[in-house]
Amino acid sequence: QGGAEKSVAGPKIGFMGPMTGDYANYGVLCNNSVKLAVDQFNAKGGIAGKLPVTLITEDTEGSVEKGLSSIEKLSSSDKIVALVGPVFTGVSFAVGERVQNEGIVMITPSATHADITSIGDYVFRTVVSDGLQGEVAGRYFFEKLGYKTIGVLYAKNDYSQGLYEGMTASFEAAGGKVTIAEACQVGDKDFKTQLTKIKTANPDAIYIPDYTAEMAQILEQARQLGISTPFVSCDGFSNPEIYNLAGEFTDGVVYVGPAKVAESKAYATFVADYTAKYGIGPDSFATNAFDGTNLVLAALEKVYKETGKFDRKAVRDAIAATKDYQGVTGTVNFAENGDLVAYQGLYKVNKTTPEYLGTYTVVDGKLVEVK
Amino acid sequence: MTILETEGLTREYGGVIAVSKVDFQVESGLITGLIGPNGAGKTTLFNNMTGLDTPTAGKVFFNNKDITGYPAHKICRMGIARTFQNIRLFKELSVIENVMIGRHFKTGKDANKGRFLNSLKSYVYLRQEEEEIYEKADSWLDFFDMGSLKNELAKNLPYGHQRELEIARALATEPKLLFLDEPAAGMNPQETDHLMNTIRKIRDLGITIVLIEHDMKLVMNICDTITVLNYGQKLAQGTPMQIKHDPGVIEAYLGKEEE
Amino acid sequence: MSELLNINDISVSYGNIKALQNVSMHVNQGDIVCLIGANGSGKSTLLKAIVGQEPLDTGSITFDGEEICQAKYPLEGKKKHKALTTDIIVSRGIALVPEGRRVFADMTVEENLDMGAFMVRDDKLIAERKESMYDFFPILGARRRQKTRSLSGGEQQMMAIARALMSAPRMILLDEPGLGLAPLVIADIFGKIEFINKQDNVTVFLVEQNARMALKASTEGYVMENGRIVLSDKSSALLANEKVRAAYLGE
Amino acid sequence: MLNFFLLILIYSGIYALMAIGQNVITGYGGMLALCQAGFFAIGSYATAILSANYGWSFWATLPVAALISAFFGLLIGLPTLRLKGDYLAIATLGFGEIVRNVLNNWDSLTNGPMGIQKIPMPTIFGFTINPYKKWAFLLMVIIFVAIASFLFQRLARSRMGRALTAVREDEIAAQSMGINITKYKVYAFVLGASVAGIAGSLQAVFSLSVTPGTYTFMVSVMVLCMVVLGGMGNFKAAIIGAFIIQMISYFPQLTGLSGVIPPQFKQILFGLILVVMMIWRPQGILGREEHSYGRGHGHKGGSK
Amino acid sequence: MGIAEFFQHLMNGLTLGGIYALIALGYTMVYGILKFINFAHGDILMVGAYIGLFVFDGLRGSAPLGTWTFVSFFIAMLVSMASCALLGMAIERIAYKPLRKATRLAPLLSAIGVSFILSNSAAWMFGTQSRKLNYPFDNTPIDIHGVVITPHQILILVVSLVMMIALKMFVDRSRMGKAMRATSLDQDTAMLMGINVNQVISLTFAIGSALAATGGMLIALDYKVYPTMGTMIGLKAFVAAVLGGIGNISGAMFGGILLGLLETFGVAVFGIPTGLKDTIAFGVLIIILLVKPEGLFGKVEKEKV
Ligand SMILES: Nc1ncnc2c1ncn2[C@@H]1O[C@H](COP(=O)(O)OP(=O)(O)OP(=O)(O)O)[C@@H](O)[C@H]1O
Ligand SMILES: Nc1ncnc2c1ncn2[C@@H]1O[C@H](COP(=O)(O)OP(=O)(O)OP(=O)(O)O)[C@@H](O)[C@H]1O
Ligand SMILES: CC(C)C[C@H](N)C(=O)O
Ligand SMILES: [Mg+2]
Ligand SMILES: [Mg+2]
Repeated sequence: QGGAEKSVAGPKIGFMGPMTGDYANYGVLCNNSVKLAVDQFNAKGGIAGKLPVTLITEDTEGSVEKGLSSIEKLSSSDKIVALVGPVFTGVSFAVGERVQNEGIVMITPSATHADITSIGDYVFRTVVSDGLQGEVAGRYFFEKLGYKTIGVLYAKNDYSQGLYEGMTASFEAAGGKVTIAEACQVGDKDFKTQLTKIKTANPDAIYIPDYTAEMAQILEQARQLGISTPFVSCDGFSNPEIYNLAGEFTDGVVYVGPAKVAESKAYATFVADYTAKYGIGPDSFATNAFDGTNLVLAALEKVYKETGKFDRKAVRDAIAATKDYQGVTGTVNFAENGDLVAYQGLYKVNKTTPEYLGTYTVVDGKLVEVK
Repeated sequence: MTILETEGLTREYGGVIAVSKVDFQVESGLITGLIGPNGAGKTTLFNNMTGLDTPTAGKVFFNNKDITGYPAHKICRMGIARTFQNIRLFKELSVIENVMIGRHFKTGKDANKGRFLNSLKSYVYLRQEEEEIYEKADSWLDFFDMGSLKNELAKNLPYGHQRELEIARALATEPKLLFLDEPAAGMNPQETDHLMNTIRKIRDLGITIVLIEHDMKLVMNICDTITVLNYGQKLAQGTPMQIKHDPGVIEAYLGKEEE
Repeated sequence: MSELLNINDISVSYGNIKALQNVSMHVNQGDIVCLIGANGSGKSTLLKAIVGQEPLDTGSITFDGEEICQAKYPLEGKKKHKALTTDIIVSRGIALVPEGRRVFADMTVEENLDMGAFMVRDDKLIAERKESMYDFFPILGARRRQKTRSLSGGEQQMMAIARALMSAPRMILLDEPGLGLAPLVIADIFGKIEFINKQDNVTVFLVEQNARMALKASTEGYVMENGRIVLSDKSSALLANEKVRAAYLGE
Repeated sequence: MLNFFLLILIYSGIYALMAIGQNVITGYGGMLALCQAGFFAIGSYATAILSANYGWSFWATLPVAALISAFFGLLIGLPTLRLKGDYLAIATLGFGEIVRNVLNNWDSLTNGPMGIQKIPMPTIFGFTINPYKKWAFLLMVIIFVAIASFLFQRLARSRMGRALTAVREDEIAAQSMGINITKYKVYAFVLGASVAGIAGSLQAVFSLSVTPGTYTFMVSVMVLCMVVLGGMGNFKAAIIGAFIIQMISYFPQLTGLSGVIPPQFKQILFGLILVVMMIWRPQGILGREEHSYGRGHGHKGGSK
Repeated sequence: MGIAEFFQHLMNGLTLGGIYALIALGYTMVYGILKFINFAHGDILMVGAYIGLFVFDGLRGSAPLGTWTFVSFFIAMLVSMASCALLGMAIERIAYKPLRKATRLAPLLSAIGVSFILSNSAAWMFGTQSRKLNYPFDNTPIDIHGVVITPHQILILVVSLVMMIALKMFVDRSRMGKAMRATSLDQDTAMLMGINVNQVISLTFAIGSALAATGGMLIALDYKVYPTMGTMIGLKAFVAAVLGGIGNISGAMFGGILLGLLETFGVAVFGIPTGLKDTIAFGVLIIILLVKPEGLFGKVEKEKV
């Protein structure tokens, strides 16, 4: 790091996510948040009022290979001190190994697979683990919604399959039965075959853990097939985009999403700023990314104040030490393994407006409502 | 001695009978001519004897061995080479490369070793092998006085040279029997004369030749025996003299001599 | 007799091979002109140049008084000149029977003939001409629904000639029409060429290896060597010319 | 910076191996195949499964990866005897997609979409070839590329190379020259597949994780691009092509532009360069390799 | 499997196949003439969908479903077809024409380049999110004894059928169609017949691209509009075109429908896990090609020597 006399340059942080390709939308929305957070921070003068933070965005194109080269570039040529991202589970696994090795702290706003944080102590996330989501989902569907049988339509990718498996385990542990589980490939747009099979199996409800656009597609095609079985879903539903794409077909869907925070002023300001700047609103992952970035910035500030430089390890420790950080998503705390300490929220869509059903978590295999 | 023979060879294409029950013999060491009107089935007969087409009925014997339905490369390896009516050179390759490819199955062979060892050997001593086939190919080009053209791309040669190159390439396989499909097409009389000499020279190397040709001067001059096809059937067979005066052949094919 | 085609000092090259060097010749309306020469002397190149398939390095070609081809950058005067494309040249009334037949292999005989008459818009006329072609070449009539790729070499050659005639050209360029044809048929074809020439007043430009027949059938003859015209005369005179007899008639 | 550049070189090397294989199939054999991604995946998974689940050393998995890929090369090579041109392209593309599809669904063996993590690093004489320390890894990749290109270059000059060339130029004439076209076409696939399999093994120990999402058909397309861009039928060109395509696709990052221009520009630029390169040199940068035969007396181009 | 379920699968397969067919037609058209895979076809389709979306939304304003929505959709489609035709011609002129005499693979690379340019320009200009193209008509499903089909699906089938017939008539009967066939077989000789080959090729691209635009708009109704919408479907459509015998118009239609049915029935009837849907489809494809190497409608033409 900087020599005794040399003045310390402003630190660099990185973001990586799919900026081009099929799933670019998730990356773009998150990147917007990160940029917004950094810009706002620099507008206030940067670290200690004098050092602006530089953000470097790298495109992963949603592929592991590009993810690895991005982290290489960020780490070795840009010398970033912290990373926000990656966006998807698959890339996060590979990149996680690298940041752990390089000693760069990483906060993903959206990679939800249960095992991500177990890569090591440099990996954090500001999104709820699918482990909890699946558990809450299974329990809730059985106990509160009273479904005895469920059919699942999931995508053959780590995220969707992880949720399907998690939900199935807890739903069946609670006494229900997943009577039919149909898979689709990433990139599929036609789900009629699977839906027809599920329709014939006639479960009490259909669980569709998938990305937003795909879910919209599934709901619409289910309607075209005359399926009247209720749908239950996952956090992907918390992206308001779903109401544009699927319109009134979303009516009646119950989904597990982030726990609702009391409509804080901070949140409202964030949404307003974001929308003003980019023309579209943030999704829940973008919201997480905003908090994640601010956490990083706060840690940088703190480390600089204490040591006068930006040591990667010190930044990690500062983030790990986060306590009751007040972000736009509410109060942020990290568990021992780097997971977000949080609860799950349950929503039911009325026409095209989600209504909050309550905050839940699972403790020792029991569904508990958090008041 | 008969080197090649067909028995009732028939080739039918959904209704069109291109070759019908033809018994065709080739005597070793001679030049045999195959003539007949356009569409008589000459090329088809060639194709069926060289494995590029399979007869619908009948048999082909080479040195008394039934080779009907053998794949073309096997037939070539047994010692039958050919040229094509529509020239089929390796167009983008140089002249010498064309001929070198003719040496393909002469390489990588050694009676004392197994197949695998042979290929391995051919791979390890590749320069040496290349040198060998280069020399051989070169000498075939010299045979045709084409040594100076060896680095030209085959497709850029004028038509006549392309025909000769095709023959050179076929000869590089060291055949016992050589089929030529209209070798003089596209050549002027002088060049045809030259070609006639070449063909004789090839025969003198001990190679039996069968040729299809519409140039009667060539056919009548160098063939020892001629078979005439008409509508897929054998119309006549005999020496040039006999054929020239066969009324059936005159009527169907030759027409009245003008001079 | 008026001049129909005038080739004025043209040169063509392939890379650094000079295939034609300062060739000039002319063809009068109603003539049968033949061009003979050894392999690779540039005959086919000349025919291709006439229909605009090979760009000229120098010189120009006029057809019926109108310039159809011109070197892209004429040496004198740097003015750029756009050469006409093949389809336009052809539409002025020139037809070429190309070397190596170039039939549309995946089309039937009938469809090939239709293509020959592409510029004719009168269906009845096309049908008539097709019938007359089938009379001309009965074997084509018998094969009319067969894909051309399966025709024998000679049959394809006849088809290529028939196809060129379908457009009822004012001038037909024939590149070795006798290639691969049986003796009877060759004699017949030369007869037909003369017939068409007389009957329909089609000007004929003939490239042929069978020099004797070509010279007999034609009125004017040119001899080409290494891309240059070395001799030109009345065909009958060429037939008697010692040098020609030795070099091209195989005597 | 240097590390990043080394990483690009490593990827170039891995892709160069695939391109070398593709060059045998397409450049020499003239067969348009779009399944290098499939062989690449098979090689990766062979190494990943054997070393991560069964504790094999990387070096032991290598021949297995090559063999399994070669076996599938044989399988997919057989249909080529009947298929031509774009029909072959589609059949091979289908094969590549099937491989990915099966890897993605065979959860018990491949761990499905999650893929396999924590692949052990290769060691040699007690020295670990650590993908974090790029130099050693790059050296290993370079050695592989050098060996492969040496072997294949020789192959191209050998009778097999000539036979394949003949098959590409004219199958019927080749047959009539005594060349067993069936055999050589299948050989081309087997060989092309086995190097791609080795490339896969290297990829596995470089990223230390494999997921089915890596092996999309775009990988095959890119490999084909490398070969065409470099110049078909030229192994040097295949390697250069691999390097150039990697350079173009990382160009913005290398020059630090990625922070400045919108990410889509990178892809647009990539597309533009492809188009311009093709218009500028349709035969590829180096063009087909011309052998000059005969010591001393052979030279290229028009004599006369 | 019950009767109703069987017929439902059949319906699903047919309509999915209809979508493939619709796009395969444009593919086959261009391929048939130029013998190269126009990799950018799927992206032209995407551009068509965006143009259609903007024009339709602009014209429609907030009008409720009715005649006007229908009319404006139709206008949007015409505008989109015309613009894509121009785009296609421009692409051909710039990226493919210089490569006509080059090796077969050169234009393929150029096309890949064009594909990158188009889809990323769209992403840059319009953003990466999916946009909904609203139905211009009431798309309430029709239930026939438990088998359900939507008007949109019927429309797709009808349009692809009509397009197939129209195209076939055009290529087989019209002068221009004949010129196209000749051009596809031998460009030099086609010129000798007096055919303006440049014009023919331009026209081919124009028609192919207009077809892509139609396909783009119709499938966008169901699949939404986004920058990479053409990639996957374009690939599948190409597979369908090859399956039917590439260059063959009825083949493209048939190949599309068959692929749709295969994808549906492979998993529906044989109880194979749905995850392996593509494996079945591609597996059957390979087998079919092995049995009929020139595609279903292609004629096996053994080369005569
Ligand atoms: N695949 C095929 N399908 C249908 N008819 C065919 C096929 N191949 C050849 N024929 C027909 O069989 C006949 C014999 O053709 P072949 O090529 O053997 O004639 P040829 O004697 O070589 O004539 P030429 O002297 O003109 O070359 C021709 O009439 C041709 O049309
Ligand atoms: N595409 C080409 N590229 C390079 N050289 C060529 C090309 N076409 C022809 N040539 C060369 O140009 C010269 C003239 O060829 P051309 O085909 O015009 O001769 P020709 O008189 O028609 O001969 P033939 O009687 O054999 O048909 C020859 O030397 C030939 O090798
Ligand atoms: C953006 C999200 C849909 C990503 C998803 N949660 C994943 O882990 O892959
Ligand atoms: Mg013949
Ligand atoms: Mg010529």
